[in-house]
Amino acid sequence: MSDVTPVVQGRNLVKRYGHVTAIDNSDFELLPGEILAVIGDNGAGKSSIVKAICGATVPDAGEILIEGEPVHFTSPIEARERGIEIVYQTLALSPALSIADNMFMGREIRKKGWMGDWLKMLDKKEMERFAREKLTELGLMTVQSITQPVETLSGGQRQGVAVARAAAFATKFIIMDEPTAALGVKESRRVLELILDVKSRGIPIILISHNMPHVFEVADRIHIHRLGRRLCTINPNDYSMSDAVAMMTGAMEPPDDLRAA
Amino acid sequence: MSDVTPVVQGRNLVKRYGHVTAIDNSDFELLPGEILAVIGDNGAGKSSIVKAICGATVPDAGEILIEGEPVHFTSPIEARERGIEIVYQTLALSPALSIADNMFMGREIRKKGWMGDWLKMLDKKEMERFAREKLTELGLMTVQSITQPVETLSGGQRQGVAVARAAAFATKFIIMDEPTAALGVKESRRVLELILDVKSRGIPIILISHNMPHVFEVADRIHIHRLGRRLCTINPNDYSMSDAVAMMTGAMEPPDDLRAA
Amino acid sequence: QSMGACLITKTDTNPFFVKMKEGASAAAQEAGIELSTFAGKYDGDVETQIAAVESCIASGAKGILITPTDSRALVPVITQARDNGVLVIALDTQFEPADAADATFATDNFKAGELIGEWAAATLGDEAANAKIALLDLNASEVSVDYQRDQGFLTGFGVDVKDPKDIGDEDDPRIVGNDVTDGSPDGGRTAMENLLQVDPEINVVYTINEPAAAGAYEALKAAGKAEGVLIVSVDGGCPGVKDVQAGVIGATSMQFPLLMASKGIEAIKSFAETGEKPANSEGLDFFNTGVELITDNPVEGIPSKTSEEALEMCWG
Amino acid sequence: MSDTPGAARKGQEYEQTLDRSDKNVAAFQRQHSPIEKAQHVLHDNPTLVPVIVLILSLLIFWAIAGGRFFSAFNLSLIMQQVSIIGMLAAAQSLIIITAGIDLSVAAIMVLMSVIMGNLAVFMGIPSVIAILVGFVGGAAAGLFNGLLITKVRLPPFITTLGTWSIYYALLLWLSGAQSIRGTDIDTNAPFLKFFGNTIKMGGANVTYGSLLMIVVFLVLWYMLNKTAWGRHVYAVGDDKEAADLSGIRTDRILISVYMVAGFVCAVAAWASIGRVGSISPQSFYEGNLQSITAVVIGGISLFGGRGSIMGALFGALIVGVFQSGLRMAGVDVLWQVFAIGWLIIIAVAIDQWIRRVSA
Amino acid sequence: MSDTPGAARKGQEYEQTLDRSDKNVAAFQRQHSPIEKAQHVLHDNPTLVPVIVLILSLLIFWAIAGGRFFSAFNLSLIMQQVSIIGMLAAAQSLIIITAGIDLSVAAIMVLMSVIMGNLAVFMGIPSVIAILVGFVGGAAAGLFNGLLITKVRLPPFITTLGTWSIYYALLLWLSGAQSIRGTDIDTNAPFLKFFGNTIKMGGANVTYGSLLMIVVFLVLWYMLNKTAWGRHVYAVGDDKEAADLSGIRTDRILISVYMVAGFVCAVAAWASIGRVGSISPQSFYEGNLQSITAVVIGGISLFGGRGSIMGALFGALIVGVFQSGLRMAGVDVLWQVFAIGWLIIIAVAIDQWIRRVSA
Ligand SMILES: Nc1ncnc2c1ncn2[C@@H]1O[C@H](COP(=O)(O)OP(=O)(O)OP(=O)(O)O)[C@@H](O)[C@H]1O
Ligand SMILES: Nc1ncnc2c1ncn2[C@@H]1O[C@H](COP(=O)(O)OP(=O)(O)OP(=O)(O)O)[C@@H](O)[C@H]1O
Ligand SMILES: OC[C@H]1O[C@](O)(CO)[C@@H](O)[C@@H]1O
Ligand SMILES: [Mg+2]
Ligand SMILES: [Mg+2]
Repeated sequence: MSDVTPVVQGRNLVKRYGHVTAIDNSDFELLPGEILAVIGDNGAGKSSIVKAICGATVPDAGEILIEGEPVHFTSPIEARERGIEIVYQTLALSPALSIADNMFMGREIRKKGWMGDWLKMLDKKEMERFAREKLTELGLMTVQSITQPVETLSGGQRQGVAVARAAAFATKFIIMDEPTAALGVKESRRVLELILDVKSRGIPIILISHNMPHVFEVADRIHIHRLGRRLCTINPNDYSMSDAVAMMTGAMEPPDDLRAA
Repeated sequence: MSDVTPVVQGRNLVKRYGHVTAIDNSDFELLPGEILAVIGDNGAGKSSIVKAICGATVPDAGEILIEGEPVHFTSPIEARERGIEIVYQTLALSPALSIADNMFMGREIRKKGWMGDWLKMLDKKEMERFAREKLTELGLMTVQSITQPVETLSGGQRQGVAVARAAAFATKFIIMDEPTAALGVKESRRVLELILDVKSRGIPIILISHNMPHVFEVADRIHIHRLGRRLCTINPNDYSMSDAVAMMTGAMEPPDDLRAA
Repeated sequence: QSMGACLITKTDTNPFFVKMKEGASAAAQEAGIELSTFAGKYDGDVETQIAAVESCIASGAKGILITPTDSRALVPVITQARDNGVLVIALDTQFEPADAADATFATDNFKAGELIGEWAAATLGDEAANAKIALLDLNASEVSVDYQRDQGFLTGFGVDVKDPKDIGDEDDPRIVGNDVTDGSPDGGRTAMENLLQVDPEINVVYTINEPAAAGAYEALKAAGKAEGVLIVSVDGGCPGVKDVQAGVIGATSMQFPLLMASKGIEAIKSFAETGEKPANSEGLDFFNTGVELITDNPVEGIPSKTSEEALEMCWG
Repeated sequence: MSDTPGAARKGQEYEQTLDRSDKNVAAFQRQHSPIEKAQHVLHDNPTLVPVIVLILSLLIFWAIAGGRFFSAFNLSLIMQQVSIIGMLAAAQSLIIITAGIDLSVAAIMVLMSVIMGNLAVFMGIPSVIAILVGFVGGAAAGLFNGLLITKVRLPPFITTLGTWSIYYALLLWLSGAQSIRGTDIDTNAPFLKFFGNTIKMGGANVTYGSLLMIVVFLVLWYMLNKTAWGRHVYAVGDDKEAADLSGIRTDRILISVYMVAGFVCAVAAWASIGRVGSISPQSFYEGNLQSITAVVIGGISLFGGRGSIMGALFGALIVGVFQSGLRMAGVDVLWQVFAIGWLIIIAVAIDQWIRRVSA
Repeated sequence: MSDTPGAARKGQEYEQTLDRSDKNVAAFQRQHSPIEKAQHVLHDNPTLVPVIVLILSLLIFWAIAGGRFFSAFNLSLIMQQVSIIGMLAAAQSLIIITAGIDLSVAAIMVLMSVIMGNLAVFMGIPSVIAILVGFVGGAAAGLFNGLLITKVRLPPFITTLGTWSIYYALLLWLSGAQSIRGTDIDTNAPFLKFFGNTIKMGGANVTYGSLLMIVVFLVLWYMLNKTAWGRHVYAVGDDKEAADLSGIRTDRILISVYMVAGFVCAVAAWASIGRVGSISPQSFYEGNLQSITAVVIGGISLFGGRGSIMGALFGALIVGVFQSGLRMAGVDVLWQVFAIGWLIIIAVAIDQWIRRVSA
């Protein structure tokens, strides 16, 4: 496809749920520094494929390579340890826990010295400071307190926390599954800015979205998913939204040279 | 405002949740035969106000008039009995029950004769026939069987079931709370067509949406909600999307003559 | 087909019944009887005992030995067994009415209580008039062993018991109170603590059985009253006899579960062979398997055995 | 499209191609192994699982304990033995289908049997009236549970943990902790023992109580599956909020479920007098957990909304078969307890394995 | 913007005004009634509720039963009496915080005390080793529960309903249904009774066992609130799927929770030998429900993720105070049962009322 090694590559991935084949021999690549949009009908398998990449589900067949090296994630933690972050459609926040607790979930900071080493005591101050800093950076500091439970936040604010968490810790790439679906115009805009901001820090992003204007605005490449597999990838500078929609809904055949293997 | 009696009218509605005032002395009207769009930031109180109208929450103060007559709904059933249907953001379907069961939830059809009168036996055949008919009418009959549990449907199909249910039974008006948020391009289109179809049957619709192109496409009037109250209502033929967004986000003052009381 | 018999005990968690089971099994083997054993899951488990009786009928047993967990509730099912030609013998606890069973082999529980009551009164001498008595009973359901021992003890001690089938209707000021123990050590301890709270001057403690007595002693010890309080009990298990020896229990009424069991097996055997049913003891509505007062501080006029002698006869 | 007033009337430009879009839905085919096929069959008919377990355990104990076990007499005896717990399990199923749990069923039942007995045996009130008072009492006890759950919004587990103590204390008080003798019932109120009557057929000894249990299950099955009320019960258990929003009076449904369950407990109370032959305040102390055991072995989900009430019948029978079989095989109570523990775990594990396939 | 390739690089036209949008968030102020204020204070400090209930019940029984009730001696006695159920409640809390429930805690405890006793008293193994074997056994029993729950995916209620039977059967078998006598323990393995020792302070009689209970609570409180493990435990109980996706090894956390709980049960087993003075298979038969009662009165949500473990300590103490107070007031056992039933309902109803306010 190109001579740069993809940051992540999936080959012939398959995932079945009982009678349903959610991923049907699909391929996938994310290139360094890019924003890759993934579009497709409801149920096409978009969420399934990114979950397979980040270890949230284990594919039934196929291989996944991170920077050319095969990996077999069995849990999102393993992906996370390699600097891969994902913002799920369902957000994956713990409602009763605080913003700070949620941001550091699974990578808490311990106190320095014996308190941390021996008593495993958390450094709450430091975590709160860091969380506040990150949220402020993202212009999301409209929340009253970093220690307030996530369940007291509005949908948009929650989305902000999830995105901030991913942006703060990703070193390899970030996956965002419909991050703006529930958001208002203003809030969506902020998330898009954030995506561009992350990209400018050199971290590539996979963005799943049904919002064509958003996709065409930020994506470097668009992966079109249909019936469980990659139909093709297109460059948004070469194709119009109409073309993309036509391909993704089966109204138009993809150009032969772009067709996926 | 106009001399026709609004189908539904809210006056000085107030609803508080603990510290939060979700509806802050807001007004509301829906006129006969129209599609009224409600737009506003996340957390502006859009869902809260429509819930108050359909009896899902009881407002702390203010009055609600249906066709000019004051009502005090204490549960969605009472609203439903008057022909008001709502498609919730969360859909409100029972995952383990069948499509037909869900469509008729709370208004099941009994067998004719003593079996129905005395033994209260349901007429499953008839309900399934009717459900199939409705889904087919809406072009949603891609489901395998009308008796399959809703949990086996895709998000788009579920949305279809919820919308079909509302459309089939509404006689007064229908409320739709972000019905396309999770839907793909194709599926969203179908829902918009459905909305226009319902309108053509003379049933007015309240549509909450963050999608400005959708709103401007179908709405006859746009209710702009901001900080818990109605800021103004505009006619989409007189204002641009930019104006609407500017007003709803506080970037622009609404024209004095449209300002809500 | 060999001759079958059943033993149904209250629980499997009380050494008394475990001993009874061992005794019955040994006797059955000797007599060439195939013995099936059953037990409730807890004291008061009526259904399990009913189901056990029914299974015995279904399996064609010749006789059933049972310690009824509720003396009234089990009457109908054993009547059914008898109607089916099965010999039913109550062990340890009488049915109400006692003749619901073909025979009963039991300790005279009222007597058992009376003996320790008399002993306690005699030991205190004149002080008995000012005694402060704690009564640690079985449980809220007041089965026959429970009230028989309790009321027997009070009678022996010289308290007016009013209704001899009702625990707690007495108004003698010497009684500090009643509490339940479930016949277990932890129950005994808590009950003792509770009654000590009501009156720390308690100096006589009646307990339903020896496990409860052991718990009561722990409570007294913790309250610094290990000395100077008389604990009396019923059972005569070897652990209990050793407690008598150690001065933990002042006196206990020994029962003979092995005898009950072997007598019961014998009766079934002779019933199966000759159709003869066992007879009751003279003047009683049950066959008395005997009771012995065990104490190392004998008193005038009440025959008793010392703990050393008792260790030869004890069970468990 | 440009952003000027009134210009947005035909949908986005990029959507114009949608008319030509593919109208088919994805359809995938693949081979299934025989095990997967079996899993699917069972998935589609989940009540088959307890039925199969029941048949297997009958066969196993037949092999172990022989013809005496498999006799008509013993099988009808098992039916008798499970009849009371079976009826409690029927009541429990109703509640578990609404995602609740009821720790008080057995206490309600015993309390009502004590009330029926006190009225009919000691106070000389006609049996029929005593029984009706018991029925009303059972429904009232259920109503009290239901009100606490819906109006005070206590979780069912906590509510019934509390009311269990309350009902238990009341029954001890009313009974004076004394059993009512069988002979007293026979003389003063024999009708209380009605369900103890038996029909002898061949070697079998079928009590009216066993038949009553089956009738109770059939009636509840009908109510759950053929009436609107039943659909609402399932909907409430499945997703209460969704049911609420889709116009079900969920509180009313819940209250009615607890009342029906309380009523069924009172019916079981009447039957229990026939079964036990006397009225004992200390009977069925473990009936709550036993009824739950039957329900879960019968494959009804503790999370609500799923499972057929008939499963509970089979669950109760499975436990009965195990206990009877082990007893006949001469196994000690303690190993019976042990076996029931494993039975619960294994039966539910099989059930989970089957549910793991999506339809 | 028109729909041509590469033309969509600056966002929608209608969004251009967003720069000027209002940056403030809505802020509403209003008056609160004193009751609402109290409700809010309690809402923010939910553990205050059981503390207040505890203080109130102390005062009430002081008034009813007088100075003897409120003496240092009696208060220290209540501590002693609740110490074992208190430790079981600590173990139970851990599990309930993960949205589970453990019906086997008491069986694990009694089983481990039997094992410790058999080893040290009858087999002559040094007490310390016997105790350690018990600790390992407790953790292993917890591990078994945890594996069934995570790997076989059985609901906790069902799992522990099953393992309760299994552990109970094992303890009957190992004990041969015999109690181990206090004097035998004194002679052969007095260290098993270590926690029965008392410190006398003023009139109070504080056993080491009471202190141990407090230490157990403090340690678990620290683990839950000050370590990453504790955050993960809450997260798992709050929303398991979210915790999974946000990178918590939820299965591992759950297994560790059940193991810690099993270990705490074994610690309680040791303490129970000191408390009871002997080892009896028939002790603590109702310990499971009693521990759950303490937890719910302590305001820990059965739905998981909410509540402080310290609540369970207060919950256990409240029950102890009630039992002691009612007894001193001369109330029959049966009315004690009745009162505990109401206590559960009222305590949790208050808790619900407070939770109904949003923060
Ligand atoms: N856990 C699961 N169990 C069963 N089926 C599943 C599961 N997850 C996904 N599926 C099925 O797999 C298919 C692909 O689902 P997926 O969520 O990947 O679609 P998607 O492209 O993300 O759709 P959407 O745009 O609606 O989010 C769907 O048919 C879905 O029903
Ligand atoms: N049940 C509730 N309890 C507490 N607060 C609530 C509840 N429902 C809504 N709120 C609060 O009321 C405010 C208005 O919420 P509402 O859901 O009406 O907003 P919305 O305009 O529909 O937002 P969105 O576009 O995100 O759906 C928010 O601050 C929200 O947090
Ligand atoms: O629990 C009461 C039972 O305990 C015993 O005293 C044995 O310890 C029995 O005689 C009695 O039936
Ligand atoms: Mg998706
Ligand atoms: Mg909303």
